[in-house]
Amino acid sequence: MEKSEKPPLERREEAGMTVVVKTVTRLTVGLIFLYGWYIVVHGHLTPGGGFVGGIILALSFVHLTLAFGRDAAEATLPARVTGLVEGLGALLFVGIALLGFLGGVFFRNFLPKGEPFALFSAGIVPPANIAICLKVGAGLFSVFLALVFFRFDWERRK
Amino acid sequence: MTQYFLCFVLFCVGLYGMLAKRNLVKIILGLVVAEAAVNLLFVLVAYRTGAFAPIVEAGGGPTRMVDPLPHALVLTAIVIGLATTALMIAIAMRIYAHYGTYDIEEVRELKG
Amino acid sequence: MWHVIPLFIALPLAGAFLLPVLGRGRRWVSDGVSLAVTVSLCLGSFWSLTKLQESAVWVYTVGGWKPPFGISLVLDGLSAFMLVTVNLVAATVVLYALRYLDAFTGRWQFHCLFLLMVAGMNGVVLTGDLFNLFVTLEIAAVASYGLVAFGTERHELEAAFKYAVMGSIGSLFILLGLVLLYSYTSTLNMADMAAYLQARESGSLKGIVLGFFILGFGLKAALVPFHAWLPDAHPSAPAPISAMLSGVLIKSLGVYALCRVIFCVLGFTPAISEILIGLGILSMLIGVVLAVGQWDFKRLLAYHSISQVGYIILGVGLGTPLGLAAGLFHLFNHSIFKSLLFLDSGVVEQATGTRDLRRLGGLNHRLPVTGGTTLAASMAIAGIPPFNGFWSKLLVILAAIQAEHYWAAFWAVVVSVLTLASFTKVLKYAFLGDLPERLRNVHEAPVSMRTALVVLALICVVGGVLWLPELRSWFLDPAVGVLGAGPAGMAESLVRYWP
Amino acid sequence: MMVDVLLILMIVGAIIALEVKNLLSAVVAVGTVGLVLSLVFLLLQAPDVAITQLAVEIITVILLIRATLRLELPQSPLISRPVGILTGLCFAAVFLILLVPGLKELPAFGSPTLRVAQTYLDQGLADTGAANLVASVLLDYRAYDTLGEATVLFAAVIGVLTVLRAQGRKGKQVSKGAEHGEE
Repeated sequence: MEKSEKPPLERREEAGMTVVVKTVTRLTVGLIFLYGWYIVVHGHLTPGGGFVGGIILALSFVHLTLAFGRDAAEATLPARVTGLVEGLGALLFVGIALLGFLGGVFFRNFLPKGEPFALFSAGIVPPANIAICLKVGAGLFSVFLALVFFRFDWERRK
Repeated sequence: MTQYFLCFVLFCVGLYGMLAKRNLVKIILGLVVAEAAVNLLFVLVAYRTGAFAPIVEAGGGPTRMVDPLPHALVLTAIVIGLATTALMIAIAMRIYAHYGTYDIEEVRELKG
Repeated sequence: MWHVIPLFIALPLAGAFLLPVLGRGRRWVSDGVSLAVTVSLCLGSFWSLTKLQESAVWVYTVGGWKPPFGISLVLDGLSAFMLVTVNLVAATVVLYALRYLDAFTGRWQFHCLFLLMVAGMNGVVLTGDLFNLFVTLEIAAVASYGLVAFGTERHELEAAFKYAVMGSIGSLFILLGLVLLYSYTSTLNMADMAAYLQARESGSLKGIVLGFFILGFGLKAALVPFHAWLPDAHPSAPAPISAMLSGVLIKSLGVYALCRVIFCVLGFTPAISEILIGLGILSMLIGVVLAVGQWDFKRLLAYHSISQVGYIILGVGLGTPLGLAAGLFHLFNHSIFKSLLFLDSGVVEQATGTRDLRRLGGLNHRLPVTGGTTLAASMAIAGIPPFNGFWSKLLVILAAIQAEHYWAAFWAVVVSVLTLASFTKVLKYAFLGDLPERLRNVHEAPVSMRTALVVLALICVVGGVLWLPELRSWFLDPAVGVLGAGPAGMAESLVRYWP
Repeated sequence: MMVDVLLILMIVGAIIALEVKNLLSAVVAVGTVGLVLSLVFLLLQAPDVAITQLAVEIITVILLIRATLRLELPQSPLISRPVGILTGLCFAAVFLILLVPGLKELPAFGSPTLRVAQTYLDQGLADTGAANLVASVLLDYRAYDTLGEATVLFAAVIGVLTVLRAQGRKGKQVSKGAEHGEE
């Protein structure tokens, strides 16, 4: 995939927003990412789940990209990796569905249920949540990347 | 009854935005509003007076709960709405790249 | 046998999810996966037809939950019939698309979206749950929005946007009808809902829900008042996609879903019959009247799709056993010859670079196979005796006469004559006559594309045989039995289900 | 009562969003409609749906802002034809009047008939082990729905990548506005 030509040198260092935003982002991105994972992992105990967690994870990367510009985003999560993660998340979820055949029926909840309010309970619900989170997060981030870094002609000439 | 009626009014506003507006982005906004209205109708149907959220507490909390099924359906419908909206935004931006305008009438004339 | 039913959806989904991981750069991976999945689905659908002889309804509960609580996949006469139609056309279209895509970039994206569309259609056809019908319908619809805009040219993007807007409005109305039905019956399983609705006599709510569903599924099936998007979307899509759209997508998402909801859930009443017959006649007339004046080959075919769907809706709307059988028979025939016509137009467009009939001529000399298959398909759509289109149109007309709808039969004959006129124009301008100078070095399509064309053309020629008694009892009668039985037959699947 | 007030607020916000001329303020108005909707979901005891609506609203507004920001939009007033508004209004009026008798037959607001859902409430924890009953319905009772729905999002993502790729047909010059080639 050939790179779009680099913006001219004097525009380089102001890629992304001002220093104030960058320092604040350095503090908050980690928290948002952690919060996203909390929502996913506790999907079957508290409100939330694979979809919301995935979107929050995607938003943490969007936050990073808006603050530090495209190159920082490419460094942390290159476009090829998002495509791969999305495909893997999807395959994991279909895999869980097909593994249900072991338990006799398509999508059977074949894992042990565990005692009610523990973290590792409810059979296939947590792994399915994680699979969905990977897929939704990577998918939405690649949509964001494709849409935001879609240069109209006149923007390129500036 | 009035909540259902207001919800359908919101749906009509969204539908009006999709059919009568000429700007592509306004059509997408109409879609977002119409889908919000339908999702709201789902949750309105599920509401039960004096009931609580469908989460079972460890200490045996309240047992009169709201209907969980429409909530699961709304979660699905919301994400489907997001998917359609993202795709339409992508197409609209690509149309803007070709025609230089978001106005659907001009797009039709330029199409030739 | 039981595990085959969910594979109809799980297999194309797994194939589609595999492609972004493996198929990115490698051409043979995306071609191989796509061809393997569609051909195996086609064989599986024929095999499922044979299974129907053992027991009329196979209900597979996903996740092992009893029917009203979980989602159940129902394989009965109607869904097996639709499975065969969808997967047969899908397999031939993939065979055709392998070499057609040489002119396009993003090959793995095409195959990925194509497999998702097939998975969505199989999901719609097999599901026994109303909300699941909406979700799988959305899969097929969203995948087809992306495919219509596959060439990223100006007119394709504009057509794709209009198609997406009308498709979303259709889906919203289906969702509204679904909410009202859930609030009233408090269940989503079609069989449970049918039993509940039969027990209660509800006046205006059933009418409103029927109106929403006719609006929503009518938009998907491009019936006349809501057909505006089709003449733009189908011609601008790449040829294999417009073959799939006109051939099976508007039928499985629109006509099948409408029949399943009206006949099996809400119950068929004379009032509905009048509405459907009216819509059918309207679609037939307006579709063909607009088609006669067209000079763009694919746009002409798109208008004819609207008029042929009118035939199907007229046949099914009559409600009599002969009418149902004629409507479904025409649905199968139309999928075959309409997708063949669109594939031929793809060959013509790639060979000559234009779709305008006035600038074509004498292509029979340079494109013999394409010319021959187009002749077969044109004769079939126009209803010339030996071809399959003739039998199904004749049966629709006979059913209309038998049900005393003489005006409907009269308009059906008039539309058939106009269709014949329109297709003689196509043959005269495009294939017969002398070859203009600039088309001198036009070369025939590659072998794989020609085999796909010949396969569909053979079915067109031999299709009439499906009406013979023993073949009919094997292919059409189970489907007609499902529609005839209506809500009572559907409720029976609540009792017999697997695990 | 509170729900009705917020509903009217949403309707007003939606009308503003559609009628205001500047696209960016229209997008912001739709953002408020979505956030108030999230509040309404909270009032209707639906926390899962509220947090999902909030997150989806944020990402929708981000994408919409990208579509309207920094673009030279013609300042010509995009007023739609007055006759369009009139026909729209009377269609809406007819549609709503026809609807009222049907809505009366539905169970009253606040007292749903819980035939199927009652078993989800009673045996949800026992059957699936998940305390969050919505998650148990979403990922165990009706897991096939969620598979379908995750596929819809997957199809949309692949669709966006397809529509935005640089060159649709080989041999044609790079069509305008393309950013980076992708094969």
